[in-house]
Amino acid sequence: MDKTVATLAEAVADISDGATVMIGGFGGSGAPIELIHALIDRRVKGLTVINNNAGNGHVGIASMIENGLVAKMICSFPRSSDPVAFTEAYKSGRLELEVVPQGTLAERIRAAGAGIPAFYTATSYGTELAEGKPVEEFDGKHYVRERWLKADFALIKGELGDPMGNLTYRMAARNFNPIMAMAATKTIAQVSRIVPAGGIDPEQVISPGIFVDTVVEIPNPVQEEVLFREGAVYP
Amino acid sequence: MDKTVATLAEAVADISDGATVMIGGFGGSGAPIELIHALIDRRVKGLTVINNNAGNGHVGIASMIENGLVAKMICSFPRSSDPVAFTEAYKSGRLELEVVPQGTLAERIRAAGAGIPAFYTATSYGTELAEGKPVEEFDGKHYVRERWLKADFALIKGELGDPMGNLTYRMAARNFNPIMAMAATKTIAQVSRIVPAGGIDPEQVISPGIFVDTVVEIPNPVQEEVLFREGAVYP
Amino acid sequence: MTSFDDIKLSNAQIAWRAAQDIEDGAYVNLGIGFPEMVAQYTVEGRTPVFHTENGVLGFGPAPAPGEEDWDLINAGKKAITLKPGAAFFHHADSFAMVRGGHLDVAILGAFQVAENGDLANWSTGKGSIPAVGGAMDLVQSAKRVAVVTDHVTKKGEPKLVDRCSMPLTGVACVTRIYTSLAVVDIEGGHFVLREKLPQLSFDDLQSVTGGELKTDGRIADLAVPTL
Amino acid sequence: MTSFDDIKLSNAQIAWRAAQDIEDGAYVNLGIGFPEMVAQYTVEGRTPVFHTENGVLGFGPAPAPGEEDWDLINAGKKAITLKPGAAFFHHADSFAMVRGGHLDVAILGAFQVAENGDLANWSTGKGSIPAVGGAMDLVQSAKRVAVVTDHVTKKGEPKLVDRCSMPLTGVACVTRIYTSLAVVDIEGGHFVLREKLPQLSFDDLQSVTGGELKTDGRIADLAVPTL
Repeated sequence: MDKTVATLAEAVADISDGATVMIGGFGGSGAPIELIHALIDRRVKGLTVINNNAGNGHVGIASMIENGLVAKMICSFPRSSDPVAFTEAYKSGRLELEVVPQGTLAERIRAAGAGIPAFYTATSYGTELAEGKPVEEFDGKHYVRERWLKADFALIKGELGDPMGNLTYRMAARNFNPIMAMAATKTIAQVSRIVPAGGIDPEQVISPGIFVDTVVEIPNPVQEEVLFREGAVYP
Repeated sequence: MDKTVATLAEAVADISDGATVMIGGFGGSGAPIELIHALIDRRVKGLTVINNNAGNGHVGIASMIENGLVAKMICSFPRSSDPVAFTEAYKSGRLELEVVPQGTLAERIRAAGAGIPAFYTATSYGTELAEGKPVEEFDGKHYVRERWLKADFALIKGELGDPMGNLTYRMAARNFNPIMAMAATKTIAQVSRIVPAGGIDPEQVISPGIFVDTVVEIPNPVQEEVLFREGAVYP
Repeated sequence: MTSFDDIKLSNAQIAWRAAQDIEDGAYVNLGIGFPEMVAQYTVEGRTPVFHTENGVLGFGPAPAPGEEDWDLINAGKKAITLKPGAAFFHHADSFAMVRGGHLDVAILGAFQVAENGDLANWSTGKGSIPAVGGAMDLVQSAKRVAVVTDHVTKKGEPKLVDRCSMPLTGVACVTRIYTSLAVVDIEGGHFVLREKLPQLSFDDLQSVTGGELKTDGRIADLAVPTL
Repeated sequence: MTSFDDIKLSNAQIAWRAAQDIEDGAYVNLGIGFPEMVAQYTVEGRTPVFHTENGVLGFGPAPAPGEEDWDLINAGKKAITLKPGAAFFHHADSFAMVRGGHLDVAILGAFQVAENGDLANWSTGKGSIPAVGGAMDLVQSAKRVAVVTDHVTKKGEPKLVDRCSMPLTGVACVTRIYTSLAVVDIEGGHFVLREKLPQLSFDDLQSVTGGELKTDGRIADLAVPTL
């Protein structure tokens, strides 16, 4: 079994117009910036993008929005230190927004990966984000029913990867990456280093390979936060 | 912060008659046998015990049943190579049984830990284990609604532990232990070794300390399977 | 009614036949007992990845006697070994793999399989001690659910039936049955005979099958090596 | 209506007061911005454990400038450090901690808090870009939900109100409010004044509070150090 591919272009080659794409990361940490930029190079359109945020500055998801790839964002927090790309597209009506509480977003993604079409949560009960959703009482407390959230593709960032697709992550860059890996039809991971099968201690695998379809090695990946602070613009 | 205690007796001192107790392990692997035996020493009664199985031979959970501690078992698979303790108690009517599909059992426990009072699963749809449960159709497929499963106590077995309650596990002995840790009001862990805070790499913590209340060190714990093969009887 | 005991395949041979359909790189869960034998007949050059409910992906065969580590077992509580690239995970993650539809194949045993794909394999009904394990999870969610079984019970009664009389494990879930006499698919609510032992006539096979066997015209010989 | 700008506590002083109520060993989530300051005033001898939504338990203060690692940040995207015994986990596990009721205390900012405990802190209403983050998760599930806030808005309007006019973050969730003028509990659907700046009369405080302030007879002085 060998899930590795040699180039970023190969890694994202299947993603086409109108796809739903989960993108790992929380702000810049864990954002698969090289995969995102490779996707921008393909100039696909009409994507639904699922991420905690909605981009910062003019790189990564912000650049996807500026370059017209994104029709809809599903996120918890579209604000950032420089949200101009999102804000302009949203205010002009070019970009649809679905705001989801962060924990509900995480749980909807995990539910998709775990075969749970719907679950109940106390989060958002009594708020406008629960409008139109079924409410049920359990043990005297009210809960809102939420649906799973699936994607055609997940672009994620790991630290180590092996040919079986097993992954580790680096510190808080883990965040949404492992659960998005579970929830997409095809999961594409960039990793800092590919090791042989057995090169990751089975105790330390965070994403077992069953959740990962493609692995591409990007040694010394750039950090979105650093690009942003340099004022970088992509492409 | 120091969640360690010196003795098994201290570790289980709060567990009293009628408590609901989750016990980690799958068969013998990951079974906190020293904690179980310490609980037997307390001679509490009327427990509801949640475990994948229902004991083997005359040690561990089988011994709890033989010694009259258990009023109800919630498990997926009460068969074992020597299920005599369970079988006799069940057939005599002294022991109530709730059989839950293994994945539903795991998910109900995880749901309790994650604040999800109910969720839908395809598992058991159309079977007698779904009788009386609400059924709903999502995207053309039928699902059964299941409730969370909480406990007063969880007895679990880890490999390394620290004073903050962070835990690692050993190979497939992980199984139900981390999710039971999340689902109980008080989680009591036996570990092979207590290390200082910081002695477990933050990347390798499997159960973060927030889920663990008490840690007791049992160097060289006995393996239930070995006890069973020796024909051991407790007490 | 005969059970064709003299010509029927051994369990090893049934397992061998089932193994031929497991693709390279497939993620596979094998039920406790007889289905576990399928792993022994993995086709040369293919590397399926075996999953066990208790939290291991990528395990290998049993260790040599005396080498067992009882923290490293499969769902049948038998000692196993690890292959390179294995991973451990907890039970909720393990069943996320199962229930999230990530397994390519689950192969289970059966008491009865009905022509609509219903499976009964967990409880013989009232009086017995019920024990379901992970079967109900596997049958509802694996991409392909297959059964390995004797074609008839020890008493010679059909195990392929028009409707299960025993408590169900799952509804309309099985798509292929590897028996001691035949390979039968379930399509559109019918048994479709794909392969049969060449010594048997179609009528012979129908006589020990509880539902109607259909064909789409091509019935191959069920040919397996001596094992 | 006066805002008592000349005597009111600074944000640091409000944070200090909130920190006094955090018990040793408590698991605590502090909202982005002002609430984060509470960590700076941790009471000597107590070691609360701080949780951040993005998957870290047991983090410490910001590193020295230039020492940032941008894979190690908090929910506000600020660089942090680790304390011994820290742990990383993914987002679903992180919110299992939140939503499963494992956090002892969540401290958030507020636009408005109502006397029934309703909180509005995520959206100013139509026209603004909505951004909720983890606030709705935290307020419904932490064992204790507290607010740190100025007692009134910049325009001098009450932030403690009889009923929130802005979109809710959660219903009946807040139990204590640390303001620039007072400490107010929410009990039985009412504001109960616990502490106030000694320079203020009860009527002064009521005049800048949008709901009725009740007392149970004992009102302590809100005493904080110069910071």
